[in-house]
Amino acid sequence: MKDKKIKNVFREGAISSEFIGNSIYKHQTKTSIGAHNIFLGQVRADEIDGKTVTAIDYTAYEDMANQKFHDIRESAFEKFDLTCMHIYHSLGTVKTGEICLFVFVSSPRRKVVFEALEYIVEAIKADVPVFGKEIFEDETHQWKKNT
Amino acid sequence: MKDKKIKNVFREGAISSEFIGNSIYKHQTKTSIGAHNIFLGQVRADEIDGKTVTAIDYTAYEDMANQKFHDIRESAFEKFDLTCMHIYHSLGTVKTGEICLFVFVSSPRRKVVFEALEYIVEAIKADVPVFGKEIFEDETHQWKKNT
Amino acid sequence: MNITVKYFGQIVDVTNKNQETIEIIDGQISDVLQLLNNKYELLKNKDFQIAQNQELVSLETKLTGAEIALLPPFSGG
Amino acid sequence: MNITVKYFGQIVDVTNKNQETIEIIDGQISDVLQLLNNKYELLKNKDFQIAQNQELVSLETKLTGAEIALLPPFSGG
Repeated sequence: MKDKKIKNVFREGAISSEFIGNSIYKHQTKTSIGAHNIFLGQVRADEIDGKTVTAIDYTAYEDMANQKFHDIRESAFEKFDLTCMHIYHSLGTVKTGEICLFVFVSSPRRKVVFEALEYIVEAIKADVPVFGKEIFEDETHQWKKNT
Repeated sequence: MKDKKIKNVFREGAISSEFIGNSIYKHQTKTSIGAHNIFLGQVRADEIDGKTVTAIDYTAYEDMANQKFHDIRESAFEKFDLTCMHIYHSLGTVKTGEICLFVFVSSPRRKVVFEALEYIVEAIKADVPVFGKEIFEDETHQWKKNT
Repeated sequence: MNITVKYFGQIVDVTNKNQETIEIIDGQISDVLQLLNNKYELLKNKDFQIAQNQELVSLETKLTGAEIALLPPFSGG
Repeated sequence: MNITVKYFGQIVDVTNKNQETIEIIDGQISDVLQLLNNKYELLKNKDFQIAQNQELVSLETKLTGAEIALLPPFSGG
Protein backbone atom coordinates (compact mmCIF):
# COMPACT_ATOMS: atom_id res chain seq x y z
CA MET A 1 0.00 0.00 0.00
CA LYS A 2 1.19 3.49 -0.81
CA ASP A 3 1.11 6.24 1.80
CA LYS A 4 -1.54 8.84 1.02
CA LYS A 5 0.53 11.92 1.85
CA ILE A 6 3.02 11.45 -0.97
CA LYS A 7 4.15 14.87 -2.25
CA ASN A 8 5.00 15.76 -5.80
CA VAL A 9 8.71 16.62 -5.74
CA PHE A 10 8.84 17.57 -9.42
CA ARG A 11 8.75 21.07 -10.84
CA GLU A 12 8.50 21.88 -14.54
CA GLY A 13 11.79 23.44 -15.70
CA ALA A 14 14.60 25.00 -13.68
CA ILE A 15 14.37 25.85 -9.97
CA SER A 16 14.90 29.61 -9.60
CA SER A 17 17.15 31.34 -7.08
CA GLU A 18 14.11 33.37 -5.95
CA PHE A 19 12.28 30.16 -5.10
CA ILE A 20 15.27 29.04 -3.03
CA GLY A 21 15.62 32.42 -1.29
CA ASN A 22 11.92 32.40 -0.50
CA SER A 23 12.14 28.90 0.88
CA ILE A 24 14.93 30.04 3.22
CA TYR A 25 12.81 33.05 4.24
CA LYS A 26 9.88 30.82 5.24
CA HIS A 27 12.10 29.02 7.76
CA GLN A 28 12.88 32.15 9.76
CA THR A 29 9.75 31.70 11.87
CA LYS A 30 11.03 28.30 13.03
CA THR A 31 13.19 29.40 15.94
CA SER A 32 14.20 25.93 17.10
CA ILE A 33 16.39 25.66 13.97
CA GLY A 34 20.09 26.38 14.43
CA ALA A 35 21.49 25.07 11.15
CA HIS A 36 20.35 24.72 7.55
CA ASN A 37 22.17 22.80 4.85
CA ILE A 38 21.24 23.16 1.20
CA PHE A 39 22.38 21.13 -1.79
CA LEU A 40 21.86 22.49 -5.30
CA GLY A 41 22.50 20.50 -8.46
CA GLN A 42 23.36 22.78 -11.38
CA VAL A 43 23.58 21.74 -15.05
CA ARG A 44 27.18 21.79 -16.26
CA ALA A 45 28.27 22.79 -19.79
CA ASP A 46 30.38 19.63 -20.14
CA GLU A 47 32.37 19.23 -23.33
CA ILE A 48 32.18 15.70 -24.76
CA ASP A 49 34.00 14.80 -28.01
CA GLY A 50 34.19 18.46 -28.97
CA LYS A 51 30.48 19.16 -28.39
CA THR A 52 29.16 21.22 -25.51
CA VAL A 53 26.10 20.39 -23.40
CA THR A 54 23.54 23.22 -23.56
CA ALA A 55 20.75 21.69 -21.46
CA ILE A 56 19.51 18.53 -19.78
CA ASP A 57 16.03 17.26 -20.52
CA TYR A 58 14.73 15.39 -17.46
CA THR A 59 12.09 12.68 -17.49
CA ALA A 60 11.05 10.39 -14.67
CA TYR A 61 8.90 7.41 -13.80
CA GLU A 62 6.97 9.94 -11.77
CA ASP A 63 4.79 7.78 -9.52
CA MET A 64 7.65 5.51 -8.56
CA ALA A 65 10.01 8.48 -8.18
CA ASN A 66 7.67 10.35 -5.83
CA GLN A 67 7.25 7.16 -3.82
CA LYS A 68 11.05 6.82 -3.59
CA PHE A 69 11.44 10.49 -2.59
CA HIS A 70 8.82 9.82 0.09
CA ASP A 71 10.71 6.74 1.34
CA ILE A 72 13.96 8.72 1.47
CA ARG A 73 12.22 11.47 3.43
CA GLU A 74 10.74 9.01 5.96
CA SER A 75 14.05 7.25 6.36
CA ALA A 76 15.94 10.54 6.85
CA PHE A 77 13.51 11.73 9.53
CA GLU A 78 13.95 8.38 11.28
CA LYS A 79 17.76 8.47 11.15
CA PHE A 80 18.40 12.15 11.90
CA ASP A 81 16.99 14.77 14.28
CA LEU A 82 15.62 17.01 11.51
CA THR A 83 13.20 19.89 11.97
CA CYS A 84 12.43 20.27 8.25
CA MET A 85 13.30 18.69 4.94
CA HIS A 86 12.39 19.70 1.40
CA ILE A 87 13.27 18.20 -1.97
CA TYR A 88 12.54 19.63 -5.42
CA HIS A 89 13.64 18.13 -8.74
CA SER A 90 13.14 19.52 -12.23
CA LEU A 91 11.39 17.83 -15.11
CA GLY A 92 11.75 18.95 -18.72
CA THR A 93 14.46 21.25 -19.98
CA VAL A 94 17.02 22.80 -17.63
CA LYS A 95 19.70 24.90 -19.34
CA THR A 96 23.35 24.96 -18.33
CA GLY A 97 23.89 27.12 -15.25
CA GLU A 98 20.33 26.49 -14.08
CA ILE A 99 19.37 24.47 -11.01
CA CYS A 100 17.71 21.03 -11.34
CA LEU A 101 17.85 19.72 -7.76
CA PHE A 102 17.22 21.55 -4.48
CA VAL A 103 17.54 19.65 -1.19
CA PHE A 104 17.06 21.61 2.04
CA VAL A 105 17.46 20.19 5.56
CA SER A 106 17.20 22.00 8.91
CA SER A 107 17.95 20.94 12.46
CA PRO A 108 18.69 22.44 15.86
CA ARG A 109 22.35 21.30 15.47
CA ARG A 110 24.86 21.50 12.64
CA LYS A 111 26.43 18.02 12.82
CA VAL A 112 23.04 16.56 11.98
CA VAL A 113 22.45 18.58 8.82
CA PHE A 114 25.79 17.62 7.25
CA GLU A 115 25.16 13.91 7.71
CA ALA A 116 21.51 14.10 6.71
CA LEU A 117 22.05 16.13 3.54
CA GLU A 118 24.72 13.84 2.14
CA TYR A 119 22.63 10.78 2.97
CA ILE A 120 19.61 12.23 1.17
CA VAL A 121 21.45 13.40 -1.95
CA GLU A 122 23.24 10.06 -2.34
CA ALA A 123 19.93 8.20 -1.90
CA ILE A 124 18.27 10.39 -4.55
CA LYS A 125 21.08 9.66 -7.02
CA ALA A 126 20.93 5.91 -6.31
CA ASP A 127 17.25 5.13 -5.84
CA VAL A 128 15.06 7.57 -7.76
CA PRO A 129 14.12 6.78 -11.39
CA VAL A 130 14.96 10.09 -13.02
CA PHE A 131 16.67 10.23 -16.40
CA GLY A 132 18.75 13.10 -17.78
CA LYS A 133 19.26 13.54 -21.50
CA GLU A 134 22.20 15.83 -22.24
CA ILE A 135 21.42 18.02 -25.24
CA PHE A 136 24.31 19.38 -27.35
CA GLU A 137 24.42 22.60 -29.40
CA ASP A 138 23.73 20.63 -32.59
CA GLU A 139 20.61 19.07 -31.00
CA THR A 140 22.16 15.61 -30.77
CA HIS A 141 21.99 14.05 -27.33
CA GLN A 142 23.52 11.52 -24.99
CA TRP A 143 22.13 9.97 -21.81
CA LYS A 144 23.63 11.34 -18.64
CA LYS A 145 25.44 8.95 -16.31
CA ASN A 146 25.77 9.71 -12.62
CA THR A 147 29.19 9.15 -11.10
CA MET B 1 53.28 39.28 6.73
CA LYS B 2 49.59 39.55 6.01
CA ASP B 3 48.24 38.88 2.54
CA LYS B 4 46.92 42.05 0.91
CA LYS B 5 43.74 40.55 -0.56
CA ILE B 6 42.09 39.79 2.76
CA LYS B 7 38.33 40.24 2.43
CA ASN B 8 35.99 41.51 5.07
CA VAL B 9 33.71 38.59 5.87
CA PHE B 10 31.59 40.56 8.34
CA ARG B 11 28.20 42.10 7.67
CA GLU B 12 26.35 44.37 10.09
CA GLY B 13 23.24 42.56 11.35
CA ALA B 14 21.45 39.51 9.95
CA ILE B 15 22.11 38.00 6.51
CA SER B 16 18.87 38.19 4.51
CA SER B 17 17.34 35.41 2.43
CA GLU B 18 17.34 37.83 -0.56
CA PHE B 19 21.10 38.21 -0.24
CA ILE B 20 21.48 34.43 -0.27
CA GLY B 21 19.11 34.00 -3.23
CA ASN B 22 20.99 36.68 -5.12
CA SER B 23 24.31 35.03 -4.36
CA ILE B 24 22.97 31.77 -5.82
CA TYR B 25 21.71 33.66 -8.88
CA LYS B 26 25.17 35.13 -9.56
CA HIS B 27 26.60 31.60 -9.87
CA GLN B 28 24.35 30.64 -12.76
CA THR B 29 26.80 32.08 -15.28
CA LYS B 30 29.50 29.68 -14.03
CA THR B 31 28.65 26.66 -16.14
CA SER B 32 31.52 24.47 -14.94
CA ILE B 33 29.73 24.17 -11.59
CA GLY B 34 27.70 21.00 -11.02
CA ALA B 35 27.05 21.20 -7.29
CA HIS B 36 26.58 23.91 -4.68
CA ASN B 37 26.46 23.33 -0.93
CA ILE B 38 25.29 26.03 1.43
CA PHE B 39 25.46 26.16 5.23
CA LEU B 40 23.33 28.66 7.13
CA GLY B 41 23.61 29.29 10.85
CA GLN B 42 20.34 30.57 12.31
CA VAL B 43 19.83 32.01 15.81
CA ARG B 44 17.82 29.63 18.00
CA ALA B 45 15.31 30.73 20.65
CA ASP B 46 16.91 28.46 23.26
CA GLU B 47 15.31 28.33 26.67
CA ILE B 48 17.83 28.44 29.51
CA ASP B 49 16.69 28.36 33.16
CA GLY B 50 13.23 29.49 32.14
CA LYS B 51 14.42 32.45 30.06
CA THR B 52 14.26 32.54 26.27
CA VAL B 53 16.99 33.85 23.95
CA THR B 54 15.68 36.68 21.76
CA ALA B 55 18.87 37.61 19.92
CA ILE B 56 22.62 37.11 19.74
CA ASP B 57 24.92 40.11 19.77
CA TYR B 58 28.09 39.25 17.84
CA THR B 59 31.47 40.88 18.34
CA ALA B 60 34.81 39.81 16.89
CA TYR B 61 38.51 40.52 16.95
CA GLU B 62 37.92 41.66 13.41
CA ASP B 63 41.44 41.86 11.96
CA MET B 64 42.45 38.49 13.35
CA ALA B 65 39.09 36.97 12.38
CA ASN B 66 39.35 38.15 8.77
CA GLN B 67 42.89 36.76 8.65
CA LYS B 68 41.62 33.40 9.96
CA PHE B 69 38.76 33.37 7.45
CA HIS B 70 41.35 34.05 4.77
CA ASP B 71 43.56 31.17 6.00
CA ILE B 72 40.55 28.82 6.03
CA ARG B 73 39.69 29.88 2.47
CA GLU B 74 43.25 29.29 1.22
CA SER B 75 43.44 25.94 2.94
CA ALA B 76 40.05 24.84 1.55
CA PHE B 77 41.04 25.77 -2.03
CA GLU B 78 44.23 23.79 -1.55
CA LYS B 79 42.50 20.69 -0.17
CA PHE B 80 39.41 20.59 -2.41
CA ASP B 81 38.64 21.14 -6.10
CA LEU B 82 36.41 24.16 -5.53
CA THR B 83 35.21 26.59 -8.19
CA CYS B 84 33.92 29.18 -5.72
CA MET B 85 33.72 29.78 -2.01
CA HIS B 86 32.03 32.56 -0.03
CA ILE B 87 31.74 33.21 3.68
CA TYR B 88 29.67 35.88 5.42
CA HIS B 89 29.29 36.32 9.19
CA SER B 90 27.13 38.80 11.06
CA LEU B 91 28.30 41.36 13.59
CA GLY B 92 25.95 43.14 16.00
CA THR B 93 22.43 42.02 16.77
CA VAL B 94 20.86 39.02 15.03
CA LYS B 95 17.38 38.11 16.24
CA THR B 96 16.11 34.55 16.69
CA GLY B 97 15.14 33.03 13.34
CA GLU B 98 17.60 35.27 11.50
CA ILE B 99 20.76 34.07 9.78
CA CYS B 100 24.21 34.87 11.21
CA LEU B 101 26.50 32.65 9.08
CA PHE B 102 26.39 31.91 5.34
CA VAL B 103 28.98 29.57 3.82
CA PHE B 104 28.68 28.76 0.11
CA VAL B 105 30.91 26.32 -1.81
CA SER B 106 30.67 25.25 -5.45
CA SER B 107 32.47 22.59 -7.46
CA PRO B 108 32.07 20.58 -10.64
CA ARG B 109 31.31 17.48 -8.48
CA ARG B 110 29.09 16.86 -5.48
CA LYS B 111 31.39 14.71 -3.31
CA VAL B 112 33.77 17.65 -3.10
CA VAL B 113 31.23 20.17 -1.83
CA PHE B 114 30.07 17.99 1.05
CA GLU B 115 33.59 17.46 2.35
CA ALA B 116 34.65 21.06 1.79
CA LEU B 117 31.63 22.66 3.44
CA GLU B 118 31.90 20.63 6.63
CA TYR B 119 35.64 21.30 6.79
CA ILE B 120 35.10 25.05 6.43
CA VAL B 121 32.25 25.34 8.94
CA GLU B 122 34.14 23.33 11.58
CA ALA B 123 37.26 25.46 11.02
CA ILE B 124 35.23 28.65 11.42
CA LYS B 125 33.77 27.41 14.72
CA ALA B 126 37.22 26.37 16.01
CA ASP B 127 39.61 29.04 14.75
CA VAL B 128 37.84 32.36 14.27
CA PRO B 129 37.66 34.82 17.20
CA VAL B 130 33.94 35.66 17.11
CA PHE B 131 31.93 35.98 20.30
CA GLY B 132 28.18 35.56 20.66
CA LYS B 133 26.29 37.10 23.56
CA GLU B 134 22.87 35.53 23.99
CA ILE B 135 20.33 38.17 25.00
CA PHE B 136 17.23 37.12 26.96
CA GLU B 137 13.78 38.75 27.00
CA ASP B 138 14.60 40.52 30.27
CA GLU B 139 17.79 41.98 28.72
CA THR B 140 20.10 39.84 30.83
CA HIS B 141 22.67 37.90 28.84
CA GLN B 142 24.95 34.88 28.82
CA TRP B 143 27.93 34.11 26.61
CA LYS B 144 27.26 31.54 23.93
CA LYS B 145 29.29 28.34 23.95
CA ASN B 146 29.79 26.35 20.77
CA THR B 147 29.27 22.60 21.02
CA MET C 1 -3.20 -11.30 -19.25
CA ASN C 2 -2.66 -7.74 -20.50
CA ILE C 3 0.24 -5.87 -18.97
CA THR C 4 1.18 -2.22 -19.43
CA VAL C 5 4.91 -1.82 -20.10
CA LYS C 6 6.52 1.61 -19.70
CA TYR C 7 9.82 2.71 -21.21
CA PHE C 8 12.14 5.41 -19.90
CA GLY C 9 15.29 7.27 -20.85
CA GLN C 10 17.47 5.60 -23.46
CA ILE C 11 15.10 2.60 -23.67
CA VAL C 12 12.72 4.91 -25.55
CA ASP C 13 15.50 5.41 -28.15
CA VAL C 14 15.07 1.67 -28.91
CA THR C 15 11.30 1.20 -28.57
CA ASN C 16 10.32 4.59 -30.01
CA LYS C 17 7.35 4.66 -27.66
CA ASN C 18 6.78 5.49 -24.00
CA GLN C 19 4.46 2.64 -23.24
CA GLU C 20 2.43 -0.20 -24.70
CA THR C 21 0.18 -3.05 -23.60
CA ILE C 22 1.40 -6.57 -24.15
CA GLU C 23 -0.57 -9.80 -23.96
CA ILE C 24 1.18 -12.63 -22.20
CA ILE C 25 0.22 -15.89 -20.54
CA ASP C 26 0.96 -16.29 -16.83
CA GLY C 27 4.66 -16.41 -16.09
CA GLN C 28 7.52 -14.40 -14.68
CA ILE C 29 9.43 -11.19 -15.51
CA SER C 30 11.90 -13.11 -17.71
CA ASP C 31 9.01 -14.09 -20.00
CA VAL C 32 8.16 -10.43 -20.58
CA LEU C 33 11.81 -9.68 -21.19
CA GLN C 34 12.08 -12.47 -23.77
CA LEU C 35 9.01 -11.17 -25.58
CA LEU C 36 10.44 -7.61 -25.65
CA ASN C 37 13.90 -8.82 -26.75
CA ASN C 38 12.25 -10.53 -29.71
CA LYS C 39 10.31 -7.39 -30.56
CA TYR C 40 13.17 -4.87 -30.10
CA GLU C 41 16.44 -6.31 -31.33
CA LEU C 42 18.60 -3.48 -29.88
CA LEU C 43 17.18 -3.90 -26.38
CA LYS C 44 19.81 -6.50 -25.46
CA ASN C 45 22.54 -3.86 -25.84
CA LYS C 46 20.89 -1.73 -23.19
CA ASP C 47 21.54 -1.71 -19.46
CA PHE C 48 18.32 -1.54 -17.44
CA GLN C 49 16.47 -2.74 -14.36
CA ILE C 50 12.84 -3.85 -14.32
CA ALA C 51 10.14 -2.61 -11.97
CA GLN C 52 6.76 -4.24 -11.38
CA ASN C 53 4.17 -2.19 -9.53
CA GLN C 54 6.88 0.47 -8.98
CA GLU C 55 9.27 -1.86 -7.18
CA LEU C 56 12.48 -3.24 -8.67
CA VAL C 57 12.12 -6.97 -9.28
CA SER C 58 14.30 -9.87 -10.41
CA LEU C 59 13.83 -11.98 -13.53
CA GLU C 60 12.27 -14.75 -11.43
CA THR C 61 9.54 -12.57 -9.95
CA LYS C 62 6.07 -13.81 -10.84
CA LEU C 63 3.92 -11.59 -13.03
CA THR C 64 1.02 -10.02 -11.12
CA GLY C 65 -0.59 -8.15 -13.96
CA ALA C 66 0.64 -4.84 -12.50
CA GLU C 67 2.47 -2.24 -14.57
CA ILE C 68 6.03 -3.06 -15.64
CA ALA C 69 8.73 -0.49 -16.36
CA LEU C 70 12.13 -0.76 -18.04
CA LEU C 71 14.47 1.59 -16.18
CA PRO C 72 17.93 2.45 -17.50
CA PRO C 73 20.58 3.77 -15.04
CA PHE C 74 19.17 6.60 -12.95
CA SER C 75 20.70 10.02 -13.53
CA GLY C 76 18.77 12.48 -11.43
CA GLY C 77 20.18 15.61 -9.82
CA MET D 1 57.41 49.39 26.48
CA ASN D 2 53.78 50.35 25.84
CA ILE D 3 51.49 47.55 24.71
CA THR D 4 47.89 47.78 23.56
CA VAL D 5 45.74 45.09 25.19
CA LYS D 6 42.34 44.29 23.72
CA TYR D 7 39.48 42.53 25.52
CA PHE D 8 36.69 40.51 23.93
CA GLY D 9 33.45 38.77 24.85
CA GLN D 10 33.01 37.91 28.50
CA ILE D 11 36.46 39.35 29.36
CA VAL D 12 34.89 42.78 28.84
CA ASP D 13 32.39 41.91 31.61
CA VAL D 14 35.43 41.85 33.95
CA THR D 15 37.55 44.71 32.60
CA ASN D 16 34.64 47.02 31.68
CA LYS D 17 36.65 48.29 28.77
CA ASN D 18 37.46 47.09 25.24
CA GLN D 19 41.11 48.02 25.27
CA GLU D 20 43.85 49.86 27.14
CA THR D 21 47.56 50.57 26.93
CA ILE D 22 49.80 49.05 29.56
CA GLU D 23 53.39 49.90 30.35
CA ILE D 24 55.62 46.95 31.00
CA ILE D 25 59.33 46.21 31.00
CA ASP D 26 60.64 43.62 28.54
CA GLY D 27 59.41 40.13 29.32
CA GLN D 28 57.01 37.46 28.21
CA ILE D 29 53.24 36.98 27.91
CA SER D 30 53.02 35.63 31.48
CA ASP D 31 54.27 39.00 32.76
CA VAL D 32 51.39 40.78 31.08
CA LEU D 33 48.99 38.22 32.47
CA GLN D 34 50.30 38.70 35.98
CA LEU D 35 49.89 42.46 35.68
CA LEU D 36 46.30 42.07 34.46
CA ASN D 37 45.46 39.48 37.14
CA ASN D 38 46.56 42.00 39.76
CA LYS D 39 44.48 44.71 38.16
CA TYR D 40 41.32 42.63 37.53
CA GLU D 41 40.68 40.22 40.36
CA LEU D 42 37.91 38.31 38.56
CA LEU D 43 40.08 37.61 35.52
CA LYS D 44 41.45 34.40 37.01
CA ASN D 45 37.96 32.87 36.94
CA LYS D 46 37.77 33.36 33.20
CA ASP D 47 38.78 30.92 30.48
CA PHE D 48 40.72 32.61 27.66
CA GLN D 49 43.58 32.33 25.19
CA ILE D 50 46.04 35.10 24.45
CA ALA D 51 46.99 36.43 21.02
CA GLN D 52 49.99 38.59 20.21
CA ASN D 53 50.02 40.27 16.82
CA GLN D 54 46.84 38.30 15.98
CA GLU D 55 48.39 34.89 16.57
CA LEU D 56 47.66 32.67 19.56
CA VAL D 57 50.73 32.47 21.80
CA SER D 58 51.83 30.62 24.92
CA LEU D 59 52.71 32.14 28.29
CA GLU D 60 56.41 31.76 27.50
CA THR D 61 56.25 33.77 24.27
CA LYS D 62 58.48 36.85 24.36
CA LEU D 63 56.76 40.24 24.21
CA THR D 64 57.37 42.02 20.91
CA GLY D 65 55.49 45.21 21.64
CA ALA D 66 52.72 44.16 19.26
CA GLU D 67 49.05 44.23 20.21
CA ILE D 68 47.85 41.61 22.69
CA ALA D 69 44.31 40.29 22.91
CA LEU D 70 42.49 38.24 25.57
CA LEU D 71 40.17 35.85 23.73
CA PRO D 72 37.50 33.82 25.55
CA PRO D 73 36.14 30.65 23.88
CA PHE D 74 35.09 31.36 20.30
CA SER D 75 31.39 31.11 19.55
CA GLY D 76 30.88 32.18 15.97
CA GLY D 77 28.25 30.85 13.60
